[in-house]
Amino acid sequence: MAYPFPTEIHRVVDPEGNLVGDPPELSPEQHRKLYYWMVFGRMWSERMVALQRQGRMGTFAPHVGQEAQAGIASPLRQDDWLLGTYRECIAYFVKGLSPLAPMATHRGYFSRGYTRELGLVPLQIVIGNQMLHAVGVAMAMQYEGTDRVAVGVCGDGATSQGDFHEALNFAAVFQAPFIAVVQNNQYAISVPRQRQAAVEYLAYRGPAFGIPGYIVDGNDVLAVHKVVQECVERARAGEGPSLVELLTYRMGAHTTADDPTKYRSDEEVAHWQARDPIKRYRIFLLRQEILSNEEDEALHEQATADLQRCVEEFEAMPPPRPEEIFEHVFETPPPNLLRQRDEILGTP
Amino acid sequence: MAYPFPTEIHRVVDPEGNLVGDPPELSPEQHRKLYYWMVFGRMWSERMVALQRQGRMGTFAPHVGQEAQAGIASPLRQDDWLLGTYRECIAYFVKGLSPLAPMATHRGYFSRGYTRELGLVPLQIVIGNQMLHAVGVAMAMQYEGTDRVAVGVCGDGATSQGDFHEALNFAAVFQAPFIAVVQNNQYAISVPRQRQAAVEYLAYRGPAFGIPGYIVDGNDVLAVHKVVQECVERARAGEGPSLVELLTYRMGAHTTADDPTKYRSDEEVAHWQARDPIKRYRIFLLRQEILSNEEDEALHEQATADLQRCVEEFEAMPPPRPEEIFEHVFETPPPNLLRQRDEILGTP
Amino acid sequence: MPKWTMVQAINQALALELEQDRRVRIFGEDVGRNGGVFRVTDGLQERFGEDRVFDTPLAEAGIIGVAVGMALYGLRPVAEIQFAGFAHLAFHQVAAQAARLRYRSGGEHHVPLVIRAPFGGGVRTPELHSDSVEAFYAHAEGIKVVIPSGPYEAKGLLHAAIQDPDPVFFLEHMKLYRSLREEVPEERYTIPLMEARVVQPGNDLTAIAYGALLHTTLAAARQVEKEDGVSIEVIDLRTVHPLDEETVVASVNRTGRALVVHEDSRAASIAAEVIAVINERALYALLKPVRRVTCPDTPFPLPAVEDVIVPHQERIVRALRETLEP
Amino acid sequence: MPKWTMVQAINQALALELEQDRRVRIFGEDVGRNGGVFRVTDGLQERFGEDRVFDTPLAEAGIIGVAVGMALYGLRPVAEIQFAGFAHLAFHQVAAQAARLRYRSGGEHHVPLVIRAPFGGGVRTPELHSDSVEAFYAHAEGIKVVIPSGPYEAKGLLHAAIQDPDPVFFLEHMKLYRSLREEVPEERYTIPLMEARVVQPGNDLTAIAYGALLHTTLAAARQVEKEDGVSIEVIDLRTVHPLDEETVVASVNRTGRALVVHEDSRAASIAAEVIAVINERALYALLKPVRRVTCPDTPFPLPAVEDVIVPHQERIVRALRETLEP
Ligand SMILES: Cc1ncc(C[n+]2csc(CCOP(=O)(O)OP(=O)(O)O)c2C)c(N)n1
Ligand SMILES: Cc1ncc(C[n+]2csc(CCOP(=O)(O)OP(=O)(O)O)c2C)c(N)n1
Ligand SMILES: [Mg+2]
Ligand SMILES: [Mg+2]
Repeated sequence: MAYPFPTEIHRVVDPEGNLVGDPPELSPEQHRKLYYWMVFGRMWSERMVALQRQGRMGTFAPHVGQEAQAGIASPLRQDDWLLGTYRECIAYFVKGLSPLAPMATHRGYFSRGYTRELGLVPLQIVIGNQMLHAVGVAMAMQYEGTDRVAVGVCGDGATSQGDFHEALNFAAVFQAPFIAVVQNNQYAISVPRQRQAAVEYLAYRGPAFGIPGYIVDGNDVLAVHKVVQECVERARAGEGPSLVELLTYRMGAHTTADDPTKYRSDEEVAHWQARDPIKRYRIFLLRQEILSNEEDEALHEQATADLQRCVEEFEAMPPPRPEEIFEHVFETPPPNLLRQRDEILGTP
Repeated sequence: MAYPFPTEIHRVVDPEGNLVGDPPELSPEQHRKLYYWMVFGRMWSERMVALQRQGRMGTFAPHVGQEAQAGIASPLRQDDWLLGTYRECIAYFVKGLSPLAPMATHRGYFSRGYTRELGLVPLQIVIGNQMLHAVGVAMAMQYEGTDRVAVGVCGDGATSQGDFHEALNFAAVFQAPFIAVVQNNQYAISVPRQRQAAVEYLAYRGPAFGIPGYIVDGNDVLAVHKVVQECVERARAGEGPSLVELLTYRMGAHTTADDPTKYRSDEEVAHWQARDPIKRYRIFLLRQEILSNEEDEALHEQATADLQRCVEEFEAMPPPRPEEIFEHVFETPPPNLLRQRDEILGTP
Repeated sequence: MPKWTMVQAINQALALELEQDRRVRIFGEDVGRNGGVFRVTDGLQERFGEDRVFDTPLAEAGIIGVAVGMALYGLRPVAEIQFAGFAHLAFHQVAAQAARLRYRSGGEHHVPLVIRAPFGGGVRTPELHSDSVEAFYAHAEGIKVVIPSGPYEAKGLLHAAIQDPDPVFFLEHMKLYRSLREEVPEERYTIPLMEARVVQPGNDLTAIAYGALLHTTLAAARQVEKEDGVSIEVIDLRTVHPLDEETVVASVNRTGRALVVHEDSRAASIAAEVIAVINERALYALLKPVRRVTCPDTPFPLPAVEDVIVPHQERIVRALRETLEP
Repeated sequence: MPKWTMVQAINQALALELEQDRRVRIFGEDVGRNGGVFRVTDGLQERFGEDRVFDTPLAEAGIIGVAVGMALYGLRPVAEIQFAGFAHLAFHQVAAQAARLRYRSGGEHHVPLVIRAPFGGGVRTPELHSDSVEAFYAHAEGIKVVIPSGPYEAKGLLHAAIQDPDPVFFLEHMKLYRSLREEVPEERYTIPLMEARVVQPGNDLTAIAYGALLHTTLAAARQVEKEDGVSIEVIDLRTVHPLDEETVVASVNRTGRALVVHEDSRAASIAAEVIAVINERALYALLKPVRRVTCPDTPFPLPAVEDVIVPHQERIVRALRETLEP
């Protein structure tokens, strides 16, 4: 099958909150859930940065500005799988992950809570590798005759990796129920998108492998949901994989160890500030009377309270026991590993 | 720059030897040289197989049917570089390599004779890796301000490797004077092209990275020369990289260790038999009176004699000394390597 | 019992696994229609269908990467890498992914994946085809590395590997594929991973080897036993990581002399590790330095001279005699 | 002489190389505009231009692959891998290409390439960022692996590495980047590769280390010297492959006791290799088993517990005392 290069940028709500396309069919309930996770996600990210500054958290990659990623997970069922990176925490929350899990991860604890039941795997750190895993999951789903799908998410930088292309190719050759989502936030740390690729859209990679490519306003959560939903339906129906590029921007630093003023201009940041995904969605929800001002306030209070509880639970979380280091290498620790344990930790 | 997917299949001479496109500007001398290497190359390949059967040669990958590869190297100057695989011996000969060099390689001797002066690197065995080296060479040429170009050649199977795509991307981002040539001979050992990729043409990969793609009748040496020539000129002029797909077929086994009847039909082989690159070029040369029947015969005799001399020289070639194993790991062998040498070979 | 080559034994083990466990799928380059470049998977696609046994695009990282995904989801992938040296292209997917997903998830996920790959000298392959890779994966931590020494061993170990809940790199020495036949039960049996085997007991020296060189070591040991009237214990490591230290240490503590033989190069190798363990746990018993008979610290020797460089019987005999000197 | 951190010393060495040899080019992820995630290449692009110091797409195999091409052509590429563990993605380009092109071409080609990468624990990085990788590349054969232990060493070794006609993997321990300052000459000087350094002479035990743990080892040695009245020789390997066996063997033959310390896991590691060499060449001098104080055979420990697991002074002291027991 030959797909053309995509040209349209999918959008439902413009930066001012105006409806400029057909919205996806979502119940008020679903809308509020999406909105909640975006609001919560932003607060959570800001709190993570604060915790890091206080030395109570390891390196963290804020996702402020990229909250429309909620729409990557909202079209998924619990038995679908989602495999992303450190930048996809909100999508993971929507998929069912407890916010405590990535807090543990970033504190340097084991990454527990990303379970098979939730269709989740710990946040990927090695850029691009998870795209192949997602294809493998999709191939397994297809093999088992389910109508499940697997979504792999990565950044613009990841599209330069060999694994990204091998993933597209395997997915295309096996017509796996796989959706590749690229959160193109314009930078890979300091390296701008133009240095990653000589083409304007990363979505072009899809058709070169026989996969349809979509370009989406990645700050428009309804457009994200709608396009991913369409791809999910195609995949469930056995019509193969898709590639979705979300055009977005991280408003903050790459991680708590990064200084973005070294490589970005204030104007550029201001340009994107005006395209805030939460503000835009909020206007839409208010105008459509899906949400009232009072409900919005209540929702914010709820998120604040939820976050507070989260942080408290986090602070109470026991650190891993050093012994655990030796327990999870293999299902059964071999004798020489136990000997090393005793040598290092002192005979028990 | 956005390039569309290519649609045209470039062809100059059709399978019956009819001129169906503008031929490239080549002197009779150049034509005869091209033709000579195709004729010699086929004989050489057949002789290599015979030598292997006699136990005087290691595993060898015949290139019969793919002699139009001569046109990959004919547009190159000596100071351009060519980096290909075990399947590109004829292109290497045209570039200046002594046929003795790949005979040594395949006998398990050192790969000497692939020199910097000739712009050659030993035949690549690890599928796809050389494409990145070729881009690196091209980036070095560009850095030094020369108008040289680097050509990387690989098979259809290699286009599934991550390195292939990373090479296209680096070349595009840095606008390197690089030409990627894919000898699509329809199979990677037993795996047909349809299992490598879900698209009809591998040349589609180019535009996805911002590189123009060309589809060429890969059994038409003049079309190969013409398209590669055009790409070389663009690269010399600083207009960046290109991707050229040659549609061809290996008439024989993948290597002397392979049995192609396990995975190919007789009809398919017959179909391609009728598209023989040498026969076709010969008709063209005779019709255009670039070559007479007598000259053709003389050229065949010449090639036979040259090959005979080659085989004799090959048989006289001394095997590597075991000591050499230790001499070429580093420029200066470290003391412990010399101690290992003495231990294994006996103190000198 | 039938007398089988190692190719047949592995083929049979794979067939049994496909038969009894629908989660098992076999894939890689040329494993389907072609039955593998060494015919190890011959007939399996025909018999079990394309769903169970299939060819992939030519991409090692792709093969291992999707295998990791399948294993995470709950299948039991058996991925073939056509020659072990080409697994280098998937090194990140093995070392940073397959080998550590159990660990990073604190035991919540696991990767029951078997990677099979041929390797080994003596077959005059083009470069990188013969390379030994076991030390790379031994050091990767989180993956077991298994190298059978013959048909019977191969079948039992492969069943155990496929049944193992964690990733296993299963390395098959090409020279063993058809060079010896052994009686192999037709039914399924397992040989436990991480247990070395005392191939022959002895009192004066412990010779430690694995894979094809086990046989050369055995031949050398028997020659020296016969000619010099000594008795040599020969151990087949079978799983080269994690090591069965107990078997090695117990033997050396008894014999007081040891020799380690492998085809891999020597720096930071399995032989180095075995010697380190002997040093740590049997030093006081040692009467002589433990010799390593291995390939040197060079890339795998050129085919034209590999017979001189790859450990051969004469060199092992020499090393045995030196180590047996009073 | 100025007092510099290791970051400054390396930055200065790179600047000098860029200045004096137009063939030198520096590239990798974020090394240009951003000056590197650790600021090691800070200011170099500004000073030498985008032609000399530049950012690449995010692709490790790509970075090393094009660097190999540049080196073959005649340049002197200095490629940065942002964290050593990510070189796994380029393992094939290092082990099968950079490390063997001289060999396969019988000396006709060579690859004067330096790969620089930070690694090391104690900085609480996310996973794979801290991993030690030296044993993988030591075993790859054909590439030298250099690990400086501080600013002065780093500068001299880096100059030697860039000038070397063969590939060098230059590993920089993150904990050393800013934790100590040393007097470093502003001009170019080289410290020869493949030569270990006796950091302090001693008679009763030889402690062998490199990188950041050299300092922990030194501190432990001094504590034991002071408290127990012994004298300990401390050796900084500097080049961990190929090993300077002479320095190690001469020392152990004199002291009769040895200890090897590194952060890397232990199976088939540099410590295993050092012990194998001591066994081969100094066994008769050995009074006690050589201890390895290393990380265990697990993936690099979780940041939350790395202080317990990564060798620390107390553990080294304990091992020193055990080895010093009569
Ligand atoms: C294989 C690999 N190389 C390098 C890094 C270091 N690194 C972490 S994030 C990052 C940039 C990623 O950019 P992108 O894919 O665009 O994702 P973003 O962080 O912008 O969401 C880099 C280079 C890594 N984690 N993995
Ligand atoms: C990385 C790697 N994987 C596998 C192989 C084994 N192998 C050798 S040739 C080949 C097929 C190559 O197919 P293609 O790229 O189409 O080239 P062709 O042989 O058809 O010219 C394979 C799988 C290899 N040499 N390198
Ligand atoms: Mg990004
Ligand atoms: Mg092919």
